[in-house]
Amino acid sequence: MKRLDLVFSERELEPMLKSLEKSNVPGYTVTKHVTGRGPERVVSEDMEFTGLGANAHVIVFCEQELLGKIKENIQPLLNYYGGVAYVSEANQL
Amino acid sequence: MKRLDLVFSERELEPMLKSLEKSNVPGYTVTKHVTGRGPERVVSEDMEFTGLGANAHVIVFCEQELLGKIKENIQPLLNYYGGVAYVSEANQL
Amino acid sequence: MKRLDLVFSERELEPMLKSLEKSNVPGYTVTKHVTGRGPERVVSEDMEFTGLGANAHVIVFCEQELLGKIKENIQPLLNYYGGVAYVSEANQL
Amino acid sequence: MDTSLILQNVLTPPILFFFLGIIAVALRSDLEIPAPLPKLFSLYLLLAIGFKGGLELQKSGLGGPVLPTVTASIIMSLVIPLICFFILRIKLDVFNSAAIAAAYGSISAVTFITAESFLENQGVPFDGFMVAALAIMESPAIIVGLLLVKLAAPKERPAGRKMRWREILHESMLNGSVYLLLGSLFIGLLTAAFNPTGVEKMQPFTGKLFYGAECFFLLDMGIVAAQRLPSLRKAGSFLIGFAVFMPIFNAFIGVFVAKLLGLSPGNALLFMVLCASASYLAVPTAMRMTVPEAKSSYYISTTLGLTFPFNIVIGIPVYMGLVNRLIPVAS
Amino acid sequence: MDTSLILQNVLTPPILFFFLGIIAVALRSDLEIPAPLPKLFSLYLLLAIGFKGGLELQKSGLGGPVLPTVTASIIMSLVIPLICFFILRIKLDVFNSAAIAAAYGSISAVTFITAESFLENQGVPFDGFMVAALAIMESPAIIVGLLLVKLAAPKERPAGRKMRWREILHESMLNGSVYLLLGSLFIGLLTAAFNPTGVEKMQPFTGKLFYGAECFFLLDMGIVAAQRLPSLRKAGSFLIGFAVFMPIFNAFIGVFVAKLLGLSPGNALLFMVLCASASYLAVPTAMRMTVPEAKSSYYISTTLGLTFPFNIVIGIPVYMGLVNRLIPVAS
Amino acid sequence: MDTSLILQNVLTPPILFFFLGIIAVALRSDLEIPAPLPKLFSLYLLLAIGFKGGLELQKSGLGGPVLPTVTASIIMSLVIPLICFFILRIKLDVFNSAAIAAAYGSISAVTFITAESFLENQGVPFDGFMVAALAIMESPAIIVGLLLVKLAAPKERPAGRKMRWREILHESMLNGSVYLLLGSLFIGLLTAAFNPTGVEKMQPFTGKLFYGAECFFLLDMGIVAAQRLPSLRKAGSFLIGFAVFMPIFNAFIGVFVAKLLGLSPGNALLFMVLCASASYLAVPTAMRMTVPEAKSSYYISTTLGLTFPFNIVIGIPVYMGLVNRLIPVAS
Ligand SMILES: Nc1ncnc2c1ncn2[C@@H]1O[C@H](COP(=O)(O)O)[C@@H](O)[C@H]1O
Ligand SMILES: Nc1ncnc2c1ncn2[C@@H]1O[C@H](COP(=O)(O)O)[C@@H](O)[C@H]1O
Ligand SMILES: Nc1ncnc2c1ncn2[C@@H]1O[C@H](COP(=O)(O)O)[C@@H](O)[C@H]1O
Ligand code: NA
Ligand code: NA
Ligand code: NA
Repeated sequence: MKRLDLVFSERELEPMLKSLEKSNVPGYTVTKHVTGRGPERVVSEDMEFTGLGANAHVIVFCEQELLGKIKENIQPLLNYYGGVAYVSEANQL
Repeated sequence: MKRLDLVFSERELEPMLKSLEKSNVPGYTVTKHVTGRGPERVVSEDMEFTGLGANAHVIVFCEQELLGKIKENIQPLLNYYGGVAYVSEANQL
Repeated sequence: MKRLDLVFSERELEPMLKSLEKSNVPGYTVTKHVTGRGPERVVSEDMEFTGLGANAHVIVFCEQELLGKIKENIQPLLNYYGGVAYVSEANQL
Repeated sequence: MDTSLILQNVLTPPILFFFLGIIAVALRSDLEIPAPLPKLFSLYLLLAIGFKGGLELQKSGLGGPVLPTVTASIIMSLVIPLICFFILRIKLDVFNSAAIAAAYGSISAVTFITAESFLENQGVPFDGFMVAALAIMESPAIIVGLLLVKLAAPKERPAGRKMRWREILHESMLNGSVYLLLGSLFIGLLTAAFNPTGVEKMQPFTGKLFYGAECFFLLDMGIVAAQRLPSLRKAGSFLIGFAVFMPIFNAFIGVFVAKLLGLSPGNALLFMVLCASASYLAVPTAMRMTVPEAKSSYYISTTLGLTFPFNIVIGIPVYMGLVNRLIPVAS
Repeated sequence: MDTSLILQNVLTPPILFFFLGIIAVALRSDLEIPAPLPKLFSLYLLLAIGFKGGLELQKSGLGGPVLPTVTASIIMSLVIPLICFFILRIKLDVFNSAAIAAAYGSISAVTFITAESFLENQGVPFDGFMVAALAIMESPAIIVGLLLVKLAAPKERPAGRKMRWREILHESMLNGSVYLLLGSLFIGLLTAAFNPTGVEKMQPFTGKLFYGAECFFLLDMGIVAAQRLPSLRKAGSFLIGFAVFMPIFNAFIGVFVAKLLGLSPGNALLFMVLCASASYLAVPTAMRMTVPEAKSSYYISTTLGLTFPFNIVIGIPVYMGLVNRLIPVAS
Repeated sequence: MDTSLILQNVLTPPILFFFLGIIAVALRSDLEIPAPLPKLFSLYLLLAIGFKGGLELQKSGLGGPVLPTVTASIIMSLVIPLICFFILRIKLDVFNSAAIAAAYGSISAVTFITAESFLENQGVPFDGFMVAALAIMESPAIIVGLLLVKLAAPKERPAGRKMRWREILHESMLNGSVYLLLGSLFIGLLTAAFNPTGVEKMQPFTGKLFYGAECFFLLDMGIVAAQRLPSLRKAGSFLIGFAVFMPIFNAFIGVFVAKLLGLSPGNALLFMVLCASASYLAVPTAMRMTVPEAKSSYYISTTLGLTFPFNIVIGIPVYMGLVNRLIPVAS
């Protein structure tokens, strides 16, 4: 199986989760209030207060086959608003 | 070495950590207030307020040998209350 | 590519991130208010209130080549204040 | 009908802020009250309700209508879940029926304080000792619910899911919100008895601030209740009907018991509200722990998504109409 | 110059706590007000401002200076972004210019309440209906900003970034802070009209507590503003100049419009402050959603890091000096 | 013995809520006050204590007993850690001894305000300037603690762990809670001097609300203190004895110094409480940063798990008994 890690702005959380559900993922886990920095932007905690929102970190454990469909569905969002997506190996305990 | 990722309801956090300690894990890291969805249930943020609790995400870095014992100790809890457990490869930096 | 997971006390977050930036990492993601236990110490939630601070969990996705430099820069901090660092495989989606 | 009472109820700040929360969700505004701020207000309200109830209980003592009312409340919280259970079993399995039944046997503190605000607004007097009834009704309903599972659940329940009595009692008596309410009641009682200046110094916090904090909290409750509605639709028309019919039915039983007890109109309304309201705090937590087979979306969305809004917006004034017809004003 | 007014302003608790926050960052103290506590205070302030504004609006009705003032406010929030846009285009691209322009056309509620505290301190009367102007100025500025992008942006904008009108209107009208302010205003209005006891019971929460909560919030604002300063330096001297010059310029337009409208000195100051202040809540959120090309560090650090401190510390007393010179006191 | 004073102290809301928290943990109730709510109350209390202290300091000036008392406080916060250090060295290494010694040389603001509430309850007058002593005693103790490490630590301490003087001073003076307390004191002073209406407008927030917020915070302190108890047991009987004996010993020194200074009974009690109480906010943070060799569980569980409860429940009334015997009432 695969583990997918997504990090992107909290404000895009709802459409992103809808995309994942459309891709029929078996489940996901969301951590909000995450901060960070990418090549261009810094996301700091005080942005929560202005309503800009910090980042969300989404983890999906799923079969390899789903990855193509997921990528197709979420790539436009990542391109438009920024964010990263990484895949690694994982197996059920 | 191995990395173990557990996600389950916050209300089971205490017994789960006790189980891990009984399995002699060298340590663990806990993120609370995590939300998500599994095949059947949705865990949303507003459940924290009713006291149902959101999810907890527990990470354990440990030797391969420990996994069997850990599984034995936590599987009953995961079966009873729900939750997921995934293993991947990891090495000390 | 590689995925680096760091867990250490929140109070060292600022110098740690500076170290990572000095190592030219392409980005990082930070989750604060994380708790846990290591071989000796327990970090519990009520420590936030005394100002001791809970832990921070930092994730870095980067090329293998950077790891040496990162290690060099952060090892002194981890030795002085405690904390763990693990590496695993990851690929861009 | 009591449209004028309904209108008077709707045009008060707590109910208006509740609507503001509902409309925010309906219009997809991004207004949110992030965790753990709702918890702050819910802890504050329980502490203040309990403390004020304790002060009043110390004044009134256990004489007069106090003991009979509290006893009747306990009986109601034992009987109502049984009635609910048999109705729910028409469509649902034992686990879900028992969990929902326990919720409706228990109470909602925010519904109760909304009723108190309503009475103050109407100039109808009521007694502080009713808070004791509120505090005492949570635990018995939970115990009945768990007992029903123990007795009626299929024998093939796996070993891991055997009821552990210690846990049951623990969950029903030491649940955070039950404990805080009872504890604050007790502290109020002691303070009133031994430290009158302490009572005065608490007044700005537990007294003056209360109404505004209630409004803020109801704003959040509006948001949460509205977010529950979609999963209510999934639960089906049987549960939707139950969530509106049951409070009315329980209020009816309540008003007759109140008449029997000879309660004043204000106290009678509060007693009805205790019967009619359903728990979305203590009971769900206990059920989640001990009956994982029950779907939490069922008991949360009925109590929080429908019964709660129904009671505070329409129920309270309608029940008041009943009181006005059936309960004579003491003279 | 108005150094005495500036000093009187600086020596009030809200401004002193603001400085305490700034100095904490400057000295690298680890004082922090962790999320979501600032949100609690910001929600509370919006709710209380709106509610109190609604009460006043109900008293004053829409007669007299009310409608003309509100109309003028809307016009200002349409005109100011246009002026800003053309100034900003000297150095910045369309996206950043439009986003910053929208922020300066909109308002800052905390600057407004600091001005109210200043007036109370000076014993200068003002009218509660000015809050209506405050509430109404957020949305038009956002719409102008997005319209500017739609019209002036390069044609080669990728398809995914096409403006969707529904989203634009949604972001401008149903943004959490706009919605809470308008909703509370409406609730205040209804409560004042139909439920006078409700008004009284809200008073300890929305009235008495306000000043202290404002101080606590300004302590946090001081920390946040000071943390923004480094990224302001990166933004360059053009934007630094803009962030100080523009509020003064807008205040000047404001004082003449106020004169035309025949506003009282207190109302004139508040009107100027609405023109001079820039939004760091509703507008950035809307821009982040709809114009991802604009750098959020630009519009946040100008408005929050410089314009906000400038206005509350120096701007308000300076504008008051202007009012004293240009606006006759009604007799 | 002073059982009647102890009982009078125990039967006040703050202490009762503290017990409610302790009992919640003992009975394994799931009552919790989630982060960062305790931080909200701790920030609020520091701000309010400081502000009120500043007002009083402005009234009293630096004449009379003020300067001598503050000077004596500084001396106590230098001497007490030295005494503690030599006692602790009997069983502990240099690092742990120095860290714990620093904590006991410093103060606990919540113990102080509990003592103030106690005095108010007893009708014993005291002076607001004692807050200045409170504010000034945190830093010197930290510096002594770090100096002890610098001088007494084994030479083979690795290079990375060399004391950096700049960090030491920074941690001792600019620690968030020290800074907020001192800053609010200064703001209170300025406000009282230049803006009397500001003082009045702060009163509902910093004054009226205080007692209730103190109760809420003590509920949480009860939970936290009780959670610390198990790790105290691990720390061993030497430290348990130290955590009870040391405050009594320090209170004794305190009462004689107070007599020498000619303090009034109320002020004498507060002075004793400053000597007897131990820091669980500023000092642990500083030690964690600069002496990572010391076990934080040692200095947290002694100060928070034992000395704090001992002082607020038993210590304060016992110290009052001493004051009643040794300090003459001014006439
Ligand atoms: N190399 C990286 N490793 C870990 N997290 C990253 C990395 N790059 C970006 N992120 C996270 O993804 C968020 C959005 O990235 P970006 O769109 O590049 O600004 C950042 O704020 C970080 O939290
Ligand atoms: N495939 C998955 N990937 C990531 N997280 C999951 C997955 N399935 C379940 N989870 C998480 O585990 C929690 C409990 O799962 P469940 O017991 O299946 O409801 C969910 O609320 C999710 O947070
Ligand atoms: N084996 C482990 N697995 C996961 N997290 C760990 C492990 N060991 C330590 N940690 C985390 O790292 C933090 C610091 O570790 P230490 O410095 O060993 O006390 C702990 O509080 C845990 O959150
Ligand atoms: Na009920
Ligand atoms: Na403006
Ligand atoms: Na001390």
